[in-house]
Amino acid sequence: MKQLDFTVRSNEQLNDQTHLLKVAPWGNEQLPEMYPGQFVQILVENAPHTFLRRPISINFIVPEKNEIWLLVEAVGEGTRKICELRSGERLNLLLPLGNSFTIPSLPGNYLLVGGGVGTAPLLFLAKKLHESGYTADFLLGGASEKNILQRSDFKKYGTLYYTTEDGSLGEKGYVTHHPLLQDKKYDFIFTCGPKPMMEAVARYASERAIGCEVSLENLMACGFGACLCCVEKTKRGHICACTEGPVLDINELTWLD
Amino acid sequence: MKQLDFTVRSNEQLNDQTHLLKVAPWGNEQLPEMYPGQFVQILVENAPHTFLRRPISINFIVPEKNEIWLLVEAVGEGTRKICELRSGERLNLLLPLGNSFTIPSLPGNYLLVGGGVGTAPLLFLAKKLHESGYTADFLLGGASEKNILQRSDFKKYGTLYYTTEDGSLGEKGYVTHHPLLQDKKYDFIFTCGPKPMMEAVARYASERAIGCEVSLENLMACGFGACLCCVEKTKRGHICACTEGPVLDINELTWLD
Amino acid sequence: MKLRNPVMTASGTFGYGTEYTDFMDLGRIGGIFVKGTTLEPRQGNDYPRMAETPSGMLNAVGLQNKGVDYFVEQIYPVIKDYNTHMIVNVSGSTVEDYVACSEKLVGLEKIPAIELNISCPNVKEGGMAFGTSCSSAAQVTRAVRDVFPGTLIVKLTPNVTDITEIARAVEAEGADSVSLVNTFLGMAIDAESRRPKLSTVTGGLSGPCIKPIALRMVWQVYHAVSIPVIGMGGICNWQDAIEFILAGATALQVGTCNFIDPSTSVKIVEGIEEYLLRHQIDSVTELIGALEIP
Amino acid sequence: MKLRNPVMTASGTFGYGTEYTDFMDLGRIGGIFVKGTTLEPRQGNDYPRMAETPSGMLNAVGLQNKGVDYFVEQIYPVIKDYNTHMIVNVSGSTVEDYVACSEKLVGLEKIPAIELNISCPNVKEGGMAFGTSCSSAAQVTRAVRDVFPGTLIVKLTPNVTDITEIARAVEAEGADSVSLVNTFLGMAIDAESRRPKLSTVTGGLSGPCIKPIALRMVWQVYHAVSIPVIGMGGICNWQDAIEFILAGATALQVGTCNFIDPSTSVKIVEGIEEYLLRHQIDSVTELIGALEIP
Ligand SMILES: Cc1cc2nc3c(=O)[nH]c(=O)nc-3n(C[C@H](O)[C@H](O)[C@H](O)COP(=O)(O)OP(=O)(O)OC[C@H]3O[C@@H](n4cnc5c(N)ncnc54)[C@H](O)[C@@H]3O)c2cc1C
Ligand SMILES: Cc1cc2nc3c(=O)[nH]c(=O)nc-3n(C[C@H](O)[C@H](O)[C@H](O)COP(=O)(O)OP(=O)(O)OC[C@H]3O[C@@H](n4cnc5c(N)ncnc54)[C@H](O)[C@@H]3O)c2cc1C
Ligand SMILES: Cc1cc2nc3c(=O)[nH]c(=O)nc-3n(C[C@H](O)[C@H](O)[C@H](O)COP(=O)(O)O)c2cc1C
Ligand SMILES: Cc1cc2nc3c(=O)[nH]c(=O)nc-3n(C[C@H](O)[C@H](O)[C@H](O)COP(=O)(O)O)c2cc1C
Ligand code: FES
Ligand code: FES
Repeated sequence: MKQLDFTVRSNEQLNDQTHLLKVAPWGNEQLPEMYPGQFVQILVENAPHTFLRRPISINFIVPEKNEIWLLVEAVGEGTRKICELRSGERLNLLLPLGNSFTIPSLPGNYLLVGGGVGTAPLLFLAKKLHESGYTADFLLGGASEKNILQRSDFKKYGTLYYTTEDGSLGEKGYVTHHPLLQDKKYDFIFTCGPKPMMEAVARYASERAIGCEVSLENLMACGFGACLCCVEKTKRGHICACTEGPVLDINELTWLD
Repeated sequence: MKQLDFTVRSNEQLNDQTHLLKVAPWGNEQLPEMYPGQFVQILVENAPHTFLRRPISINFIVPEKNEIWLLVEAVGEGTRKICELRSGERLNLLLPLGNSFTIPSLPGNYLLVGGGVGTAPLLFLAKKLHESGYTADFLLGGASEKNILQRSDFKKYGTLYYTTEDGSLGEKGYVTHHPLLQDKKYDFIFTCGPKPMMEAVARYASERAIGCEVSLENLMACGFGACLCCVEKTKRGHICACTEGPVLDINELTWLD
Repeated sequence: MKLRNPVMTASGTFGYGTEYTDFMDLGRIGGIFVKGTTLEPRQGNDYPRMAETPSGMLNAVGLQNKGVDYFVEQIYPVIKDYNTHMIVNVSGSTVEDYVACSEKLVGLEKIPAIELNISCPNVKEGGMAFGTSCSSAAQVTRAVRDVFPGTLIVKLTPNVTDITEIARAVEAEGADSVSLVNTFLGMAIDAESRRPKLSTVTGGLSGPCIKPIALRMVWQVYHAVSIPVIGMGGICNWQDAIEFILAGATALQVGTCNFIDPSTSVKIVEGIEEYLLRHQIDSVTELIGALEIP
Repeated sequence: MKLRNPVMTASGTFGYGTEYTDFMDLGRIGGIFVKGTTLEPRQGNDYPRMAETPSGMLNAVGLQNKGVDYFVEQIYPVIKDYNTHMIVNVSGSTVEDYVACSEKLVGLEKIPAIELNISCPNVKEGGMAFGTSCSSAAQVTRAVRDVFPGTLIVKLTPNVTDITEIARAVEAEGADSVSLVNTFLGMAIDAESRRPKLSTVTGGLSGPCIKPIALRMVWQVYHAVSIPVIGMGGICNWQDAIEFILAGATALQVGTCNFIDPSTSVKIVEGIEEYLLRHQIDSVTELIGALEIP
């Protein structure tokens, strides 16, 4: 873990609410080693109502450019201020935080299910799986076509499937209604998105005894294990979503009990 | 008094710390009538440590352009944020607030003494005196040449004299050491600037029985008479610097007691 | 006393209403709690009386006012025609002060209520001291109750271990309502000059910084008494207002935030109206104390 | 107990120090108050445990910890080599709990002091209740004093009418120092869902929002007792630290602000050093209680 200043290299608006920020260390320090599922804590400046840092997943890494991507949806003041950052501006991060998705040790049928901006950590995961020589399917869901982000990036690493609530892209409905889930047998599922979606995916996986990891978005104060505010109730008691998570195996969770 | 949104037409940096903002009503509403010595209360946005509005004098009015000038020195977060405003940005003002300098009813020898950014309300006063057909002298003091602001503007309305602490412009020393004060007999003095300067000017005026008005910069919470925080102890008790001031006749003050 | 709506303005932050007429329509709000009024005129404390703090401010005004006689003779005639409820905030140093001051307000047709300020932290001789013990709070309430027939609101201080105790004590002595909270006793220092920022060293803390504590106290008092609770402490927008109502406030007072946006109270009235529409709630009274605890 | 410098970190905000080693050099600060430790392991409260508030936060952690035995066996061996003072914050629900827990810490060479937390607002069975009455505060202090020979610091709650009273009571029973303040009991509501933001409804308020009140209490307690006062409540930078020292704090604890900048405490150490140089003051002890009241 480090506390480092970054410079915004670019800030691209992907839809009404969501921006992709590409950032690199301000002083060109070497980026620490990072794994998919990990996140950063952003210090939000000029935001009178944002007292604490804001956790944002590591969306992607470009090691050659010493660059991190952050995919941020503006839902409140903190994320709005992050989305308003301009190229050349500075931001202070703690990183990398949390555990990471488990990269399988054998080839198999892997599925990544993301909803809305919950696809953020999955792009980095997709790349790592690809680098490990695995092929994966990506099932991305959202309210509408414009909410399914970074499709061309995902395409490089596997096959894409979509659902949208309004039917504007792919199947109409929720991700768990996609025929893919009936047609194909997966060995492991990774998921991140709104809690109801992750619950549905977890239930699907659990019923079929498919291994599954979810990425939690519990409220956090510190992000590095000091405050004990972000706890998730698991079968082995309260664990910190920021250090022992955000990625958890669904067998640890009590969601389905 | 009104609460109005304004748009920043221009923001010119005059020295390291001081900016001149020219602002006009956002919706092109007609500016209310305003008098020299009055001030505005600025809502400072994006400033986590600036809870209250910030009082700033009306530096100048250009009625033809429906425009107000604000001369702002960045001394803390609030004024720094104001100085960082860009053309086209919005700011919310309460205005006009406070009483005003007394425009004399007869011609005479008038002197305006300003220190640092305390010259702000004097430019508007200079113009009004000039419009009333009076000539005035302006004695402007500052740490160094770069702190003596808006000289070409003042020049239009009277004769300028300077003092600087480092001698880089005009006489070296404080305003009250300027030979002008020994050489010429004034009928009335208007002054605004750091409190020690105003006290020295008040003492000078009082000793010579010259009428004198000072403009106070008491700490304010509301700026329009509601909180009673900005009081000045006067010979007739506590008065509100924001409604019964900021301009006070030195005979009311207890400074020299 | 029936209110047009639950949004009122807090004593000491809204002058006599007059200061706000340029910025808003007083007829849009439920009522105005006018400045702290005492039997005798008071010069208040020395300057400086104010310090900005994180999300709030300290004040040490010290009940500057021209006394109740001046109020009755000079101010009442002006404000009595305002199209909203005018409530006088009464302060004092002795029980006799409170009683004498309240008596002078009896019979002023347009003053339907008074608010007994037993919680001002800024005057040495009393104020807050009354509000920090059940017995003195009860005593002053009873004494005023005996002379004031109108609606009697008692304003509580948050600077106590158990505010419900005080609330119950004043309820028992005939208070028609309690309002809370007054300011928290606080302090600010200038590190460079090594001096206090207030002439009085300590002062009263108000603004959004105190909201979480004020909200908790309103919730506790709501569950402890059966008279209506008037909530305040850092209310700046309709969300804050709804939160206080859910916690148990029948009505609200907007204080410090009036300084930042003088039309805050009217914006809150509008925000509550929209909230009710959006949630299809007929009356705001349905929300009082309606916090859902899962 | 002699400190390298007056800057320490507050219990429950700094884990066991381990969490911060990546961000700062623990050897630069005066000491670390480790997590609230209880006799038995505690799961703490349900999620959600946190709500952001204006310039602060509410927490309802509820003393989650693995118990004092686990501390002694598993954690102590790791942290005993840290190059700073490690102080254990002891909590409990009964006097016997406090005593039994404290006894287990006797003789741990690298634990020079314990801090009795009689002020946690987040556990039903006790904690804060001890800190809100002089007699129970005195009783638990005495009982622990009898078994713990090291430095005994008692941590006071601000949720009281008169904190000096409690401070004097624990001083009389042998406390070597008092630390203040713990969190203020507060509450947050989500207006849209009409639910409390914390699983426990109420929680503890901390951060810069409480600084003015905490500073006032430190100043009052400094004038009421003769043992050293450890000040805290919203300290985020060296200015805040100097203010607490001027108000009477011999040492400080940095809490919530560690979350925002994990190196806050070291930056404060450096800021104080520069302040002393700039003002040509030999030792920070000259500033303790040195507030100049004009
Ligand atoms: C490990 C982790 C990784 C995350 N990764 C991303 C990411 O890559 N991209 C992204 O856009 N967002 C991500 N989030 C969510 C993001 O942190 C929140 O949206 C953000 O903190 C909201 O801050 P705000 O000031 O904009 O909104 P606020 O004004 O604080 O809140 C706005 C609304 O969002 C809700 N909210 C706030 N924080 C959270 C949260 N943590 N989870 C769920 N709801 C919340 C609030 O209750 C409120 O209703 C992540 C969260 C976690 C814990
Ligand atoms: C009626 C009036 C008219 C003013 N006109 C102007 C003007 O035209 N141009 C201009 O640049 N400034 C003017 N000021 C001063 C200006 O309001 C303050 O400099 C400003 O409020 C400081 O805010 P800040 O957030 O930048 O600084 P802060 O961080 O709040 O304070 C920085 C430092 O400035 C001191 N300070 C803050 N407010 C005042 C004040 N009102 N008087 C003296 N010291 C203060 C603080 O004690 C602190 O030491 C005026 C003040 C008043 C009352
Ligand atoms: C400048 C100022 C003056 C005040 N004067 C009084 C007063 O005279 N009487 C009183 O009962 N309360 C007084 N108060 C307290 C407020 O009425 C209110 O209880 C408190 O500020 C909390 O609400 P807020 O956080 O919305 O401001 C004053 C508050 C401020 C800020
Ligand atoms: C998340 C959190 C957990 C805390 N846990 C404890 C604790 O276990 N024991 C204790 O005495 N104080 C605890 N506190 C209180 C702090 O030690 C400190 O007294 C308080 O937060 C005020 O300081 P601050 O405003 O600098 O945070 C906790 C505070 C927070 C924010
Ligand atoms: S957010 Fe602080 S421990 Fe996880
Ligand atoms: S600043 Fe509020 S009365 Fe003058």
